[in-house]
Amino acid sequence: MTAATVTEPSASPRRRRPRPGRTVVLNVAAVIAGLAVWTGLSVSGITGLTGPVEVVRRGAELIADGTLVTDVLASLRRVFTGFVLGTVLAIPVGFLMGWYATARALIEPYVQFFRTIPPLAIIPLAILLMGIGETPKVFVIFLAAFLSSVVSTFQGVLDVDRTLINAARVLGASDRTIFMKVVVPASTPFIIVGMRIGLGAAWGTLVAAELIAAQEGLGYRMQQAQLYYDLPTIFVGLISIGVLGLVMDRLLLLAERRLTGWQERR
Amino acid sequence: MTAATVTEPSASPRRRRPRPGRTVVLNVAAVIAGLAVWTGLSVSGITGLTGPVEVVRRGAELIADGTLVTDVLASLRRVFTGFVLGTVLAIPVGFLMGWYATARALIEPYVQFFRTIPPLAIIPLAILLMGIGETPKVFVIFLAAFLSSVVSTFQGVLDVDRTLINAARVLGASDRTIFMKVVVPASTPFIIVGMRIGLGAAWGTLVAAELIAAQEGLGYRMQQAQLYYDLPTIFVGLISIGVLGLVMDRLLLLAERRLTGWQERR
Amino acid sequence: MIPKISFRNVSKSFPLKGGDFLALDRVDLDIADREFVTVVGPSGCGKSTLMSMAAGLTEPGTGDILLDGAPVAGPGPDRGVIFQQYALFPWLSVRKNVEFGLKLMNLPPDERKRRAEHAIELVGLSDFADALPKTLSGGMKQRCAIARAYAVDPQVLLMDEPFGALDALTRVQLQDQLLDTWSRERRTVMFITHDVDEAVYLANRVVVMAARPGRIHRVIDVDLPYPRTEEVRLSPEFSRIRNEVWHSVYHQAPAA
Amino acid sequence: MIPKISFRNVSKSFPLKGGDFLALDRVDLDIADREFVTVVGPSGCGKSTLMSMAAGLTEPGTGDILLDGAPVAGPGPDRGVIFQQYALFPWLSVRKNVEFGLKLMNLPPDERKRRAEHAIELVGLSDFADALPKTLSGGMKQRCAIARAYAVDPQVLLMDEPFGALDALTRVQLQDQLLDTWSRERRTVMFITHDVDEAVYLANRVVVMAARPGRIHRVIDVDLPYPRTEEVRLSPEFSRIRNEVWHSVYHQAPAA
Amino acid sequence: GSSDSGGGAAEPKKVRFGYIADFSGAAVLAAADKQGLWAKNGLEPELKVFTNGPLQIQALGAGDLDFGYIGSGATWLAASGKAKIVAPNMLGQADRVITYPGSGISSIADLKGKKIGVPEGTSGDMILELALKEAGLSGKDVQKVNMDASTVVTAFSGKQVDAAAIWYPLIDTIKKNVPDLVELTKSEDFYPRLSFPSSFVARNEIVTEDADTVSKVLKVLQQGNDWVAANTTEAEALTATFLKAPAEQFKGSSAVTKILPTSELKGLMADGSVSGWYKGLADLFVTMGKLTESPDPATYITTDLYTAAAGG
Ligand SMILES: Nc1ncnc2c1ncn2[C@@H]1O[C@H](COP(=O)(O)OP(=O)(O)OP(=O)(O)O)[C@@H](O)[C@H]1O
Ligand SMILES: Nc1ncnc2c1ncn2[C@@H]1O[C@H](COP(=O)(O)OP(=O)(O)OP(=O)(O)O)[C@@H](O)[C@H]1O
Ligand SMILES: [Mg+2]
Ligand SMILES: [Mg+2]
Repeated sequence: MTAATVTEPSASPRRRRPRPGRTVVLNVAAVIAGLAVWTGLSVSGITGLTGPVEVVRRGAELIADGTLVTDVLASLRRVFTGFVLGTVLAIPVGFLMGWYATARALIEPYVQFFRTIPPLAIIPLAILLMGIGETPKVFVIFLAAFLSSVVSTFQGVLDVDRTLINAARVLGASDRTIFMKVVVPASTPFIIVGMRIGLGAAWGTLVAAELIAAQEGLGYRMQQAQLYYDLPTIFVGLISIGVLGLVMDRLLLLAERRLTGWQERR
Repeated sequence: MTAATVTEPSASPRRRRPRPGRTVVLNVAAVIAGLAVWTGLSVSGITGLTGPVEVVRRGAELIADGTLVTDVLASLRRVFTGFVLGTVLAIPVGFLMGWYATARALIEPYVQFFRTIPPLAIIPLAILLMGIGETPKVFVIFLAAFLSSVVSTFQGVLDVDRTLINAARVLGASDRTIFMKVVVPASTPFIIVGMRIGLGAAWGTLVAAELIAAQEGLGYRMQQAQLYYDLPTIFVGLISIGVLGLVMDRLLLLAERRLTGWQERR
Repeated sequence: MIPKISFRNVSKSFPLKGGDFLALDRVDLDIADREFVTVVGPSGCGKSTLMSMAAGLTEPGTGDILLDGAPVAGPGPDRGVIFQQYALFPWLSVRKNVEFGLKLMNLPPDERKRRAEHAIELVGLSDFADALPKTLSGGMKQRCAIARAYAVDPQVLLMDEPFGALDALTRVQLQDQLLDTWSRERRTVMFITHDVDEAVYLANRVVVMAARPGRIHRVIDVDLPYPRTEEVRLSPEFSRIRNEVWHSVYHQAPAA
Repeated sequence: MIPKISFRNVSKSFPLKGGDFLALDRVDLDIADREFVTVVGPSGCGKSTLMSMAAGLTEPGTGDILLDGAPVAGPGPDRGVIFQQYALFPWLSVRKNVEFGLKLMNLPPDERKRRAEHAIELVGLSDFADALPKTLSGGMKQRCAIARAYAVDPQVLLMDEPFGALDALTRVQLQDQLLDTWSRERRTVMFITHDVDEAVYLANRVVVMAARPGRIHRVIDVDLPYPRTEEVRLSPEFSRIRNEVWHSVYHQAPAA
Repeated sequence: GSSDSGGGAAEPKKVRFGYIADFSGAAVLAAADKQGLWAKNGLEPELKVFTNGPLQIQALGAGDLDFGYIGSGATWLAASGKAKIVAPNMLGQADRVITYPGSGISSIADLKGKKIGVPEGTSGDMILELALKEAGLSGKDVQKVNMDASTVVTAFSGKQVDAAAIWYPLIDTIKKNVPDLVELTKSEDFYPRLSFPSSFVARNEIVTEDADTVSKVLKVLQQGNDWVAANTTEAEALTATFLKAPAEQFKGSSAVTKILPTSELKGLMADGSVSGWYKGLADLFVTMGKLTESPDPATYITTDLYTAAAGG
């Protein structure tokens, strides 16, 4: 059978399903190309741009003295908590907004309004109401994740095929059941998009959140480094954030693939 | 006919299609409730929170001396340019990523990586490469809008019903045609979500962008005000950003409704 | 006796560019309890719309729709619906689709499992019980939708061209099963089809609809004995009624 | 002569939990140029899968599919396809759906418009030319899909139960139109149906498929003269072939 | 007015000048603007407002700016060679360590073990460090909670810290909520041992390649500075107008800055006091870890140019 497959005429000229091995190779190639461009830029005499070597050296130092691990753990805890709370809340709120015109009319102005407000601006209020402990930091991250993903979840609810909802209703499903058993699975692609964007927003807000009297964390470390104009440390922070974000995003995608296997996909 | 409608039994207990008048009333009610809470908080002696009255007074001043108009125009120009560039670019890039495994493998690591990096951290690099003119400001906003909306567009492309693509292919459509004539319309809901989130990201990045030697703009004004802890001005800025964001979002939604009238919707 | 389902002077129009489109014009129809009514008519004459109103999914424009004498207030599990477009939950396997309604009835898991198995077997999908809808052929999807409606065993069955995608043999089997269940347990059935033979074979009464505007053209009684068998199908009386239905569908005078 | 479409020892299996499912098993079939072949068989026997491979949308597992003697390399406008699930573009009106393929042919706008109008009229949707698919009834959607395929006027027509959702009269009209076009312009047609009468009425040859695994059971020549008329339909020869097809579909020996 | 421009060329020289929109950052520029000092010296300024010093240093490095203004907190950037200090500006005396009335803290020594909000790396931080040192404590004996300046305002107003190291005019804001706050120590207590000069800086290249322009700019700055020093109250109002800010914004600003006339500055330069300030600052930066060593101020302050411009 396998042998025959080799000789089969290529009925479809493009194969869009990536072969996993090839994907990894291309991923790596892309990263190497990126590193090359970076090295090129930093060598070409653009002042103030640190090269990869220096960054690696600094990274090694920060790992060696334990700072990086502490920072990563602190930031990860904040981002993870805020992200999970934000996206989990976004699902029912998105549902309420998509389902009940009243809820939508009441909630939407606020969602839209706060979505455009920079997280930095929320900080004073968060401090006033929540002090300077972990709560306001997590809250700022939570808010960013929530506000990004609620838009997507809401659209997903609006977008659910009406015939499926009807099918559930004639089987006697209550609104709650329809939400849990029809709307959530049917809008999974939107929810995942929301979560992925929410994840980006959560990490992107980390620096702002750690302005609030953080004593450790990647964002805090980067601010400190900025005061000292310590570019290598800033880059170590950026790369750590990027890599952690990437890993969490991959995990989300894995989850998605398990959840949306039912879809017809290219 | 109308009279008959009045006496008709309510066959469906919930009417989810909002009556436009009612929506507006509820919107206004929500805003008034929000203002009440705000006033309550500011009166109840929470330190450092400015009340609405003070903010309105300051707003009037800023309008009177022309500052607000100048700032709004400057910020609007930046946000609009960055947003349009970002979301327009996100559509073909999302398509490439969704359609060609190779493009996806090459681009995705970067999209994911940069998505999690706070815009504040991009600024030094933007200055190095683009100076301190309008370019780096627009670039930072562009990047935020692009990175948010590309995720959604990409998912939209993945999500397009395969049978529609097949229908187009058997009619002789090239990849380009399929993209323009099938993928784009079929993934409009995702593209709109992407644009809405991109819009939020663009406004949310404004303050960061206007750190780059801006001479006017809402973000700049808010930073200045922060130097003096001039809360009323900060609030005027926040509200202006929120309202402008809201208005642009509404316009997007209007556009969406015209574009996705073909969908079966609740 | 109060009719099970009753359409009273029901009209429905849809907004269309350039004025409303009158899809149903003053429909009056009573379906008695335990009656088997089939609905035939040209494509687009409003059959699905009529059924959707009985299901409580579409509101009538004017007029009333009564269920056991009371106005229909939304859909409910008392009326099982088989949609023309199947409407399977794509993320659930055949078995889970069929169990969907059963779960809402709070049956004990054993009973639920038994009833689902039974319905799946009835439509011949046992080998595909764990398959997802996307891996089913057109006819298999349709059979899954049938099993889902059968499983909850509703008092009223509203079926919109339920056997349209099936090959002739499967179709005959399912027709006979349906008649069998109906006569044993005496459900009320409203059954849309475009197959005149099928309409006559199954029904107590055939409702013939006309298009432009959609309305009831004639109602033809089918005075054939149950159980209906191959013999009945070949009887001259069957042919006569069949021809009468055919004639009234396809040689309608234009609308008044 | 080189056959227009040629399946050579084609098998296809789909991955399933617990091993592969063999949907098509060593299918060999040649369809001559200008031939009208109908395919019948029980639900799930692989009819749609076979057609999808001829369309270039599904790759065969093993074996070759040749078009004019050359391996099929993807879909193309030379083969018009009518899908079992219609696959209309929901954001385009009926007219725009029909014009979709015509636009890709770079016809002058006049010609495009003319051909679209013609196809829409042929299926009786002129009054709904500007309606969106969501506002169409099931049968109307199917007719729109037919018009879309007819409009581009392809050499080969691959039709998957194209008249399944139509009422009997519309169906007969469309059957006769199809035969008329085919005999005048001599297209090659592969036509899937579950209606044995239809299969015999239309075809040069009826391909009878069997299930588990999907395979070709028999190929039955239909030696009836064209044009086929009501008279042909009532002829004893028609009945004979019809019964032969029916018999070979429904009284198949189990798979070897 | 081409009377002062050396070459007599009618074409004024363009300079790109960055500043921060607060009193000490803008007062001199406001005066120069008002009195037409730029044109008088044959210059045409392109003023660009920034929100902080480091960004300007970066812009200088990228060649987008010729001159800039930095607060004392960013001085170490110049010390590490990123730019040259061409002129000291006013001395900041706005920093305070504050606490609540009746908190039981009445001296720096009482801060032991307390939670102190402070924006790390700022002049406020330096004052705190110095004060602690003098009280025989170190940073480790107290709970230093790093937060940015506006957070300090909110946190202190909301009584979420025991004390704070922060500066005017932010303290004015805090006073709205905590009117009778207690100042434990202030910048002046350390004068002249330690001073917090803000500075005008120039791109390294312009100093080496175009000393002429630098001198002209210095003249503008010196003349402007002298006017401000002589007319402080007027300068406050003028700055507000210049920055299009409410007049009350800068009222009293001059009270927390020490404005030295050019002649006096020249003298302090000659006797090494100025170098002393910067050296002291740099030493602090070293203890804070921003700098690895404290370089000789002569390497980054162009005393000679300043003196020449002042003398001419
Ligand atoms: N949502 C809608 N908006 C506008 N018109 C509609 C809508 N739904 C149905 N119609 C119109 O109402 C008419 C009746 O539709 P319906 O689906 O009831 O027909 P049908 O009798 O079931 O036809 P078929 O046998 O083809 O399924 C059609 O002309 C259709 O275009
Ligand atoms: N993507 C798929 N994955 C797994 N199994 C599939 C897939 N597509 C088709 N099959 C299986 O292949 C078999 C043949 O399917 P096909 O759609 O060709 O049947 P068919 O003859 O067209 O039936 P019908 O008359 O009901 O439309 C079915 O058993 C179906 O479950
Ligand atoms: Mg219908
Ligand atoms: Mg099929």
